[in-house]
Amino acid sequence: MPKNLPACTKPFGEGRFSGQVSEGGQTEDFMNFWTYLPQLLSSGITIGAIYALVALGFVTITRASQIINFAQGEFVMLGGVITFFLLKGLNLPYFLAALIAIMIVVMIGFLLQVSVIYPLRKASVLILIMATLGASIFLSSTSALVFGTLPKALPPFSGEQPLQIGGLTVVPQSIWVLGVTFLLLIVLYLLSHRTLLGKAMEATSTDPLGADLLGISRNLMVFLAFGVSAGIGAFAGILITPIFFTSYNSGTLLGLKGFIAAVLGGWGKNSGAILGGFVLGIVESLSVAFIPSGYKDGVAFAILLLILYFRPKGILGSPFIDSRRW
Amino acid sequence: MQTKKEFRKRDFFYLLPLWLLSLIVPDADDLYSYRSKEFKRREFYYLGAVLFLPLIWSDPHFHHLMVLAGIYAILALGLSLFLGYAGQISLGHAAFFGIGAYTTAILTTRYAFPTFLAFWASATTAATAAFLIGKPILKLKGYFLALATLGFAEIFLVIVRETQTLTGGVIGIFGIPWFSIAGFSFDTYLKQYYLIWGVLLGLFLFSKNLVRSKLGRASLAVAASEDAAKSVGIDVAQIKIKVFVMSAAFAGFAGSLFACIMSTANPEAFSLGFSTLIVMMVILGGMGNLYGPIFGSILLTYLMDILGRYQEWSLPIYGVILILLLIFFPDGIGTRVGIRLIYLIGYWAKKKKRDEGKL
Amino acid sequence: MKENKGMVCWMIFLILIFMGLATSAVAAEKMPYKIGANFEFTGPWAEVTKTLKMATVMEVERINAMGGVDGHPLELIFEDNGFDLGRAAVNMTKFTRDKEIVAVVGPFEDNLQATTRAIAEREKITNIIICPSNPMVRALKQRWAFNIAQSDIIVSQKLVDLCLARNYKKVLVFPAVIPLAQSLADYFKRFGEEKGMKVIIAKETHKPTDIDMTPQLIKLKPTIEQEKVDAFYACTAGPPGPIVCKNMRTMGIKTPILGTHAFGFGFIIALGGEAMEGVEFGGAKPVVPDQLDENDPVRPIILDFDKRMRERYGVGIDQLAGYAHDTISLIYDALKRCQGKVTRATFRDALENTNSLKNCHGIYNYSPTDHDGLSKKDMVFIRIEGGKFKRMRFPGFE
Amino acid sequence: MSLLIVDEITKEYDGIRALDRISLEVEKGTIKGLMGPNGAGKSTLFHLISGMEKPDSGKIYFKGKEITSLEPNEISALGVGRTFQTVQTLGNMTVVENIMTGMHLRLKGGLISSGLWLPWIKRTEKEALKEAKEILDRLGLLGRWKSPASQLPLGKQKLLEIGRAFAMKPELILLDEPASGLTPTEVEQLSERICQLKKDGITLVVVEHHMGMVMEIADEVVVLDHGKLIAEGPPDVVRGDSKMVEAYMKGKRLNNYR
Repeated sequence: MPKNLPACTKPFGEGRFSGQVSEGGQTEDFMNFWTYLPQLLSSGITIGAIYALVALGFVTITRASQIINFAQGEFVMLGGVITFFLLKGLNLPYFLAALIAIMIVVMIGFLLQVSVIYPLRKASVLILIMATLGASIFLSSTSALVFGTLPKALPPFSGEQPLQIGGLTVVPQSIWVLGVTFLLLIVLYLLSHRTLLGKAMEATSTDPLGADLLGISRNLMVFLAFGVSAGIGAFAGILITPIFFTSYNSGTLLGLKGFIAAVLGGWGKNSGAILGGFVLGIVESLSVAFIPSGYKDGVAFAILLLILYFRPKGILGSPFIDSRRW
Repeated sequence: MQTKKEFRKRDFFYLLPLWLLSLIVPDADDLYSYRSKEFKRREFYYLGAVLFLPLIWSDPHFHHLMVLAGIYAILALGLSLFLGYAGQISLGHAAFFGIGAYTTAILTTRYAFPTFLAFWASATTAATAAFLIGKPILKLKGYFLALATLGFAEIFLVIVRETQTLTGGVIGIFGIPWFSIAGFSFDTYLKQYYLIWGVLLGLFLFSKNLVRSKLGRASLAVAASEDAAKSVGIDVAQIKIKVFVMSAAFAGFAGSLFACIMSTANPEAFSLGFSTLIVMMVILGGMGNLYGPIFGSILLTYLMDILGRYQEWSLPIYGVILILLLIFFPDGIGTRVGIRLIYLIGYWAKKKKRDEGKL
Repeated sequence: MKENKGMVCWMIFLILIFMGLATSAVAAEKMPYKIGANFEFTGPWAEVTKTLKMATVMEVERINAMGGVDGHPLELIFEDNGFDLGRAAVNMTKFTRDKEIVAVVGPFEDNLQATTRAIAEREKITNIIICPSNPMVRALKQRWAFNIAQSDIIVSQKLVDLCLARNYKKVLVFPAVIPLAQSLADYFKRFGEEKGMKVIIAKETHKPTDIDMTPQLIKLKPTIEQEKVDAFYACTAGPPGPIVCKNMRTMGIKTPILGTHAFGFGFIIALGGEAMEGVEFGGAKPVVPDQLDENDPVRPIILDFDKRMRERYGVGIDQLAGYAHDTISLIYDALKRCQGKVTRATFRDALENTNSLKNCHGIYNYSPTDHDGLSKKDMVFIRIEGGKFKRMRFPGFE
Repeated sequence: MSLLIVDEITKEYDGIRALDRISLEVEKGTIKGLMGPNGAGKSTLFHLISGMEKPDSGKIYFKGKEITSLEPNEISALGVGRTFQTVQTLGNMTVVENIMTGMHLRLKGGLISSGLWLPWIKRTEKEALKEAKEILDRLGLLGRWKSPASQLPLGKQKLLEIGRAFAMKPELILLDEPASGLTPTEVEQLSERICQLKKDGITLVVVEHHMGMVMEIADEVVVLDHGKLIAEGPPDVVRGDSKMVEAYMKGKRLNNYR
């Protein structure tokens, strides 16, 4: 035997898998799975709303410039963490704290665009991916330095007591989440379809050259898009932090899930992003009923691979799918 | 006194990669020059350095770092075939690395395979996995390909964490024996150094031959323009698969060596961050030439080691450096640094002129 | 002649002064004993290592202020390993290369410890592990690696005692997918069934990154109801703990919750809010510094350390700060017992011969065969009440 | 039996008929000029022949074999080379490597064998290099055989593309606007090369706006307009055709606007 560790004599999997007890086996779970369906649905919908918001952030940027910003999840994280800091650290009122936090995160989004995306606007896809990943590393670790690495929990907007609606128990915050999400969606819809700005953004994405000829400054559009998506991200962060704790490293996974949602719904479409978000959230939480919950994170990515293989356009179809980068 | 000397030595020792860089900076058209078999003088310098440096400089820390850098370099070399030559994107190579590591770990600790056999087995397993996953996802391009490979890596991690009975779950597998060939076990850093860099040299020559052969030209053509490639009868899908499987096999080799030298395999070591690091190595070294990944990996391994001093700050600094390097050397330090610097200096000079003009 | 004599007197006087200065100067520049710290300053364990760093730095400065180890100051060298296997190993060799470093503390996380322990064994340098590695690695009985905190075995036994005291007959374990939680669950099952309890380890698991446990709990709820389990063991560490409690209370499950010793931190209560009320676990003494009984030998040490922490950093001590304090004082003690000739080997032997050393966490005893310092006596039963940690006593158990 | 037969082929892009039941035949060893204003469907026809797109109806035969549903690389494997409207030299390679890429199908060597650089690989590569240099010599590019292809001027890049297609030893080469954006002298050289290719017994189909050139080199000319075939025959016959002149002049005007 070399001077290294001697080979492990202990059999593997000793413990929780060998010592498996059959109580609460799959069959029973399955039988009373239907009784808990509403509960699962409600938690799925709550998470789905968040995924939808994150996905919206991705889509907003993509519509203005065909870039995927892998630092999107960090905006969510920053939204929650900064609000917590303002609320607990500086004792500002809730509303004000949230407002200031959103503004700060929007500023960060602008900074990101100016400092990273603009210099690399002509770079290849790979470089952009790596640059945004680097940005996300920087943002998350910096927030760990500034605000500490402990997970943060904001007080809910109204009331701690879970409501009893029929069989299922719902935290009031999740109702808040749904309501505000839909409000935000309406605003965004108006922004992108009713205002000149939104139309201009769309124009830059679909036909950059034409947009230039029309005198629309592409860089300005991308700049604004980053601000908007950062704002959406921060908003999502503030919404979820009361229910699920936000810690400095919770951004990455949320970002990926949101991205998957956007692809699932139809890449580059607001409606697609929302649909994808809810579908992903619900499927994820329902899937736990059928497979061991350890595989929960795998589910999202499995869905991703399937959708990419069988229907890259997503559920609602995508305007960009035939473009050069995809 | 003692401490002072230590200090000076250490600093010189961190300057080493820069010195190597100054040695390697190739002339601009070196990137494109007809890929011939003749070695240039520079290349013999490298070989000499690789052979004799550890002997001149018998410092365990240096050896250990170079061993690590060598392992990463094998992985990055394979990835650069896929990234730089075939022009595709993969954020999932950590998974193939992990597959290699786990194959070796399981075979050696549970079935008492000789490590040498496990070494080949790992490459085979990784290549097979690459073939199976590559068939469906390689029809994607750009962002979606990146995302799909990333998803594959995540799924791999989940599976590893969950199949306790085989992989030991999050606890992982311990006590993997040293790499040994016919009873000769590589149990010191020096021996490991020569093992790793020997393997690297072999694989390097292999890929050097490959890129100047039919297949290499075909993959370059795929990277340049798929239509043109098709128009001369190149089967694009097949070329992509071949290169992907190839790079996965490299990753398998690297993973096997990693498992043997770290004596353990656990899921945390094969996360997204690791994939990012490897891709950064390829990019920084410079895509589309084979020295790039090697120097990139040496550079980043040293960078990581230096950053260790800065405790909490190491990660933010890493992020900033990463972004700055991408902005200023988007096509690699190794390949274009000379041109880049000249350009910058020229720019500054012009700026100066302009200011004078204004005055 | 006179002036000559005077000259001689002056000369002698000056020489004496010079010698005095020289000696004092020599005393000042004795070689420091260096201690390498190989921590995860970045990555998921950053908060933990922050506490460790604060406490260790404070302790080392105190010892140096007291004149160090017979004149030799202690010096800490921190290296970040970024929760990366390769970097942890390289840091280890970096430390071994520096001849003045007598011991390396950390890394903190289980997955990195196997490698560093192997290196320590090879390079003959003491590696002090703050949180003990999982049993598979500890089973190797490595001579150069020492564990500070209670091993999973002791913690599980303590929890089993708690169950017996509370007379819980049936316990459902909900393990996290982290090495610590897994070995804890295994041992809890083993000892619990020795004591005639019924321990059910759930198939459902959760990751440290999970933000919502409702689905898992929904699948567990029928088991809880049908089996009528007496207690629910949230076998986890970090944020998932409060999340589990919150979700359970939200779903209206009233079963009493048992926690691991990793529940003994302020932020757990801060996160969980009133959902944490009534959670019980077996923790270490620094969790309840003010509730130790008067004759407890470690009470003064804890209170003093707590005071100093509050003065310096404005935060009270927790278990990790305690471990850091104990690490430094163990090293200090061992170095003192080396009587001047400190090499890595002598230091290792001195550390192995530590016996009945009073510290924050209790009384440490090492021996060449046993590198686990603490014992079950050094733990207490703790209950969360009114957002505070309350110590519980059970006659017969403690 | 003619080399290439396009039979009643139709292609629609959401409602607009790019090609409307076009059929034409290309005899072996001739040069077919394909003319017409923009949007006449010339390039579409090329895409269909080279398999980049699939027709809605109709069939294409090459050497009597139906190639309608084949993949592009399979079609070129049968011996159909082509160049592109927007020149697509492989910029990340040297000039000589571009030519050698053209020989891809004729060289042997698998992944492992070429990695280990086994003797036969060595031999084939050496021969390939020699042959590639000969081709470059004929194109007059031998002087810069080692320089990156992306650094050549446009005219030379077009020549290089033709050389790459020629290196396949195809029987049919489709030239898509070879003369666009070239100086008159370059156009002269180009038409010389093309005539040389014809002498080598290679059949060519040339899409061109540059009327003079087509009239000079082509044996037969086909004129398309809005997806319809409006004139066919030897150049001098077609030159007189009124429909063609009218359509083509319109096309030219349209050109000026673009």
